[in-house]
Amino acid sequence: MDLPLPVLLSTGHLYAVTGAALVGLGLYAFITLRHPLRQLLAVNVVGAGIFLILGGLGRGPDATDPFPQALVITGIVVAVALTAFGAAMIVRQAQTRAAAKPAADDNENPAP
Amino acid sequence: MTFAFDLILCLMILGTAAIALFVRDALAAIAFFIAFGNLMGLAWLGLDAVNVALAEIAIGAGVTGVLLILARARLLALGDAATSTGSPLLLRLGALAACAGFVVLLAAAVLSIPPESGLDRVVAPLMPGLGIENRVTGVLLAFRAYDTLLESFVLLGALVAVWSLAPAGAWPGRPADPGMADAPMRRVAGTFGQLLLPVALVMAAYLVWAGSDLPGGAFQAGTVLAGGLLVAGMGGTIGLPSSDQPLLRAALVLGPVVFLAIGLAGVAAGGLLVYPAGLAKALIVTIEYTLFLSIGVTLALLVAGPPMPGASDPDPEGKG
Amino acid sequence: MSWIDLAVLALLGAGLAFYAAGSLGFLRFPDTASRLHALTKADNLGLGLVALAAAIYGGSLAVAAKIALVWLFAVIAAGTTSQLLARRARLDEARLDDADSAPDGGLR
Amino acid sequence: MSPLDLLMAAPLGFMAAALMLGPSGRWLILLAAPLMAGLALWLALLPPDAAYLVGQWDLPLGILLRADGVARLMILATALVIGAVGLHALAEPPEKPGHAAQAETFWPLVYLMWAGANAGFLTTDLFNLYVTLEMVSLAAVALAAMGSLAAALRYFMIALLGSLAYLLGVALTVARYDTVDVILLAQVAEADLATLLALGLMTAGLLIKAALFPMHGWLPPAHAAAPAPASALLSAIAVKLGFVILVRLWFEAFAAVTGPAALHVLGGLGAAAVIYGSIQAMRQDRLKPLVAYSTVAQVGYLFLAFPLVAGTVEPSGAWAGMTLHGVAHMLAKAAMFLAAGLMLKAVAGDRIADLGGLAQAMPLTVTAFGLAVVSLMGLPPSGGFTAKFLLLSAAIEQGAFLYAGVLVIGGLLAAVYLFRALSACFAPLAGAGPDTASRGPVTGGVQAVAPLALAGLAIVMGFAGTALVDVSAIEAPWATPTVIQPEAAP
Repeated sequence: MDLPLPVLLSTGHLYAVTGAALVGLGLYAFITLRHPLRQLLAVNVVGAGIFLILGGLGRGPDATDPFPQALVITGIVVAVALTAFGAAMIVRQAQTRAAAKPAADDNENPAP
Repeated sequence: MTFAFDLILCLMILGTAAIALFVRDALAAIAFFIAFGNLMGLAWLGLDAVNVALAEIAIGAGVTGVLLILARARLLALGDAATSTGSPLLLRLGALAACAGFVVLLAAAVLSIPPESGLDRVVAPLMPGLGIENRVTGVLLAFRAYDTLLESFVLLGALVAVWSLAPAGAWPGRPADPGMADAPMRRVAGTFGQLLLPVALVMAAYLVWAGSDLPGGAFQAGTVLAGGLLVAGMGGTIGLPSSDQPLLRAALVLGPVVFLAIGLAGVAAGGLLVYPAGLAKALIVTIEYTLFLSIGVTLALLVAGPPMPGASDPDPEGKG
Repeated sequence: MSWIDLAVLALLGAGLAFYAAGSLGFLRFPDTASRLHALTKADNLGLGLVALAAAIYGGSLAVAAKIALVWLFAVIAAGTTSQLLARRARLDEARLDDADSAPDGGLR
Repeated sequence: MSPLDLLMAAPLGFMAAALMLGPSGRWLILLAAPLMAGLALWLALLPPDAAYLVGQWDLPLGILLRADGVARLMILATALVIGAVGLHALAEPPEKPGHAAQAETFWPLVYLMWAGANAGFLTTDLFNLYVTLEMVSLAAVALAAMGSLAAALRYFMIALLGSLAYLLGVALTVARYDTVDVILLAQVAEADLATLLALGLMTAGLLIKAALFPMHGWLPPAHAAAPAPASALLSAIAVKLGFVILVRLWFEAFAAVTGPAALHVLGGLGAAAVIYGSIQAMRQDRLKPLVAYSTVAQVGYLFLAFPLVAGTVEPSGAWAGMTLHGVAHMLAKAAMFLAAGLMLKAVAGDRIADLGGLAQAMPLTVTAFGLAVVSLMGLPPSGGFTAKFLLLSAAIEQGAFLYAGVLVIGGLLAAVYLFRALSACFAPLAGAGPDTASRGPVTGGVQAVAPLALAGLAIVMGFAGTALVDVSAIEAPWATPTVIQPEAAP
C-alpha cells in the first residue's frame, strides 16, 4: 500500500528534511533551556539531525553513499566524547558549588 | 521498506525528540532521548546504512544515555533535579521565530540537493584492492583513515580532559563507584555482569571480525565491550581501576598508538597511512582489534567520570 | 502465499497482540509490581513469538540460532532489570512509609 | 618521512608517551620543543609545491596535506609558542596548588592541541578540519577549566554550538558537491542556496571559535581565568585555527561565491572588534582581563584584512599583513600572558595597581611584557609593525579610509591600555605593604626567559619582514591557480 507521496518526496529527502527539523528543534531547545545538562541533550539532538541530513542526501536510488556514512560514524564518536566531557564538567561544577556553598565559590574567581 | 513506514518513523523521531527536549522531568527527558536514539537507529536501517544504525544505537542512544542518566543521578544527589525551567516569553518567541525561519531555509537548501550516492561510484572500484567487502569500513580505515586516526586521539583526549577535572587530593584515584548501593540489587546486577562480560567480549570480537565484510567495526565493537565493562562495574563484578595503573594506561593508548605506528610505517611503502599491496586487510584488522579494545576501555571510563576522593573499591582488581 | 508465510504472519500477529496487552497493562495497572508483571510476562512471550516468526522467515539454521541467542539475552536482560526495578520500588515504598516527606534520592 | 606527517604524528606520540609516563611525562617537553621546532623549520624550507595525499588515495575521496605559506608560518609560530610555553610550564607549574590531576593531564592536552593545530593548518579537507578543530577545542576547554570551571563550561557550550554550525555546513557541502576538499571546491563551487547557506553556517561556527566580535563573549572570562600557560595557548593557538579555516573557505574554496558585501561584513565586524575590544581593555583594572580583551581587539585586525585582501588584484601586501599579524600576535600574546602570570604571582594580586615596583624586582619579565607591548601596538621595528604597515598601505592604496582609520585608532588605543599596565610596573611600590618581602628579585630561570624569548621573536620578526612576506605568498590562492592539480578520480 504505497502512497503516491514518493513522487513528491524521495526517501532520502524525507529523512534529510526530518534532520533539518531536528536541527531546528534542538537549536530552539538549546536557546530556551537553562540547565546545562538539558542543553547538552539538545546539542545531541542537533547533532543527530545533522547526521540524518548527511545520510538522507547520500541515499541514492539503489545504494547509500558509504562516504557520508563514515563521516557520520566519526561524528557520532566525536559527539559522545564531547558529551562525556561536558557531563563531567556539569557534575563537577555542581559539586564544587555544593561544597563551597557557605564560603565564596573559589571557581567563580579567576585564579590568582 | 515502504514510504508510509518511513513517514511514520520520521514523525515518531520528531515526536520523541520534542518530548526529550521539552518534558519537565530530567529522567523522562533522558528516557525519551534513548527512545529517540533507537528510532534514529531504525531510520538508519531505513536508509540502508546498517553500520551507522549499529553505531547510533550503541553510542548515540546507549553510551550517551547511560552518561546522561549517571550525570543526572549525581546532580540529583546534590539536590539539582535538572528540571527544565521556562525562559522569558520574549526570548521563547524570538527563538521560535528564528529557529522556524532557519528550518525553512535549511529545508529549502536540503531539498535543492538531489539525494544520490555519488562517491559510492568512486569507492566501489577501490574495494578489491583492500580485500574487504564493507565499504564503510573501507572509508573509515583506508580512504579516510587519517580522520579516524585523529578521532581515536580525540576520544583519548576526552578521557584525559575528564580526568583533569579530578578534585584536589583525588589523583591518582578511582572514579566514583557507579554501582548499586543496595546489596541485593548489587547481587542481581553482579550475576548479570558475570554472565554479560565474557559474552560482550566474544560478541565484540565477532563484530570487529565481521566488520571487514559485514556491518560492524571497531567503534561498534568497542561500545559493546564498554557496555559489558559498565554492567560488570555496576554489579561489582570488576572494580574500577585507579587512573595511574600502567596496564590501564597501556590499554588506553594501545589502539591509537598501533594505528599511528602502522600509519607511519606506511611511509616505507610510499607515504603516511599507505598500506602495502596485499597487506591492507591484515593491517586494517590489526588496527581494528587494538582500536576496539582501547575504545571499549576509554568509553567505559568516560562514562564513569573523573577520579573522586574516597572512591575506594571493595575489590580492586584491574581490568583492561 | 505459502504455509510458511502464513505461519510467520500468524506468529507475528500473536506476538504483537501480546505486546499490545503488555503495554496496555503497563499503562493501566496501578503500581510498579503489577506493571512489571504485565511487561515481563506479556513482552517476553511477545518477543519470543516475534523471534520465532523471524527465525522461520530467515529460513536458515544459522540465522535461527542467532535469533535464539538474541532472544535469550533479551530475556535475561529483561529479567535482571525487572528484578532491579522491583527492588528499587520496594525500597522507595519503604522509605515513603517511613517518612512522608522523604526527598527523592537516586534513580527512580 | 616528511614534516607534513611528522608534525602531526610526533605530538600524538608525545601525548601517548606522556600518558604512559604519568607524572614524569612532563619532562618530554625537553625533547618535544627542539624536535618540533626543527620539524617546523624543515617544513618552512620545503620546496613550494610540497603536498601529498594521505594513503595515496586520490581526491575527492582522500585527504590532501599541503604546506602553503600560511601553514608554514602558523606551524613555525605554533612550535615556538608551545615549545616556550611548555618549557615555562616545566619551571612554573600550571596547575592550581594541590591539583595533581591538572599537573599530569596538562601535558597530554598540550600535545593534543599541538597535533590538532598542526594537522589543521596542513589539511585542505573541510571534514578533516572539523576533527582537528575538535582536537584543539577539546584541549582548549580542558585547559581553561583548570582555571575556572564556570567560564570553561560557558566556553564549552558556545564552542559546541560553533562546531555543530560548522559541521552542518560541511554536511551540506558534502551533499552538494560530493567533495569537501578546498582545492576541488574552488573549481566547482556555485552561488546557490545550499552553498551560500553552507558557507554562512561554517563561517558563523568558525567566528565563534575565532572569537570575533560579537561572538567573543566566551573569551575574556575563559582566557583571563585560566592558568598563565593555558591562557597563552588559548589566545595564541586555539583562536587562530578558526581564523585559518576561514581563510581557506573565503579565499580558496568559495572565493568565486563570496561577494564584496559579505567581505565588508567580516571587515566591519573586525573593525568593530578592534574598537570594542580596545575600549573594554581600557576599562579593566585587572591585568589578565585586560590582556584577554586585547586578544578580542587583535583578532579584529585579522578580519579587517579580509576585504583588503579581496579588494585588489595584487593582494600580496594585504595577505602578508594578515598572515604576519596572526603570527606576531601569537608570539606577543603568548609572551604577554606568561609575563603577566609571573608578575601577578610575584605581587600575589591581580590588579594593575598592584604591579608597582616590579620593574626593579623582575626586570627580565617586565622587559618581556614591554617588548610584547611594542609588537601588539605595532611600533617599529616589531613584527606587529610590519603587519600593520602592510595592512595600512593596502587600505590607503585601495582608498579604504575607514579601515585605515581603524588601524591607526586601534594602535593608539592599544598604546593607551597597554602602557597603563606597563607604566604601573615602573610606579614606586605603594606603601610598605605586608607583601613587600615577596618582591625580592626573581631568579631568571626558564620561566622568565620563555616570555622574553617569545617577545624577542615578535620584535625580530620585524627585521625579517621581506623574507616572511615571501614565505606567506607560497601557494597562496591568489598567487597561482593552484600548482597541485589533483587527477580526477578513476
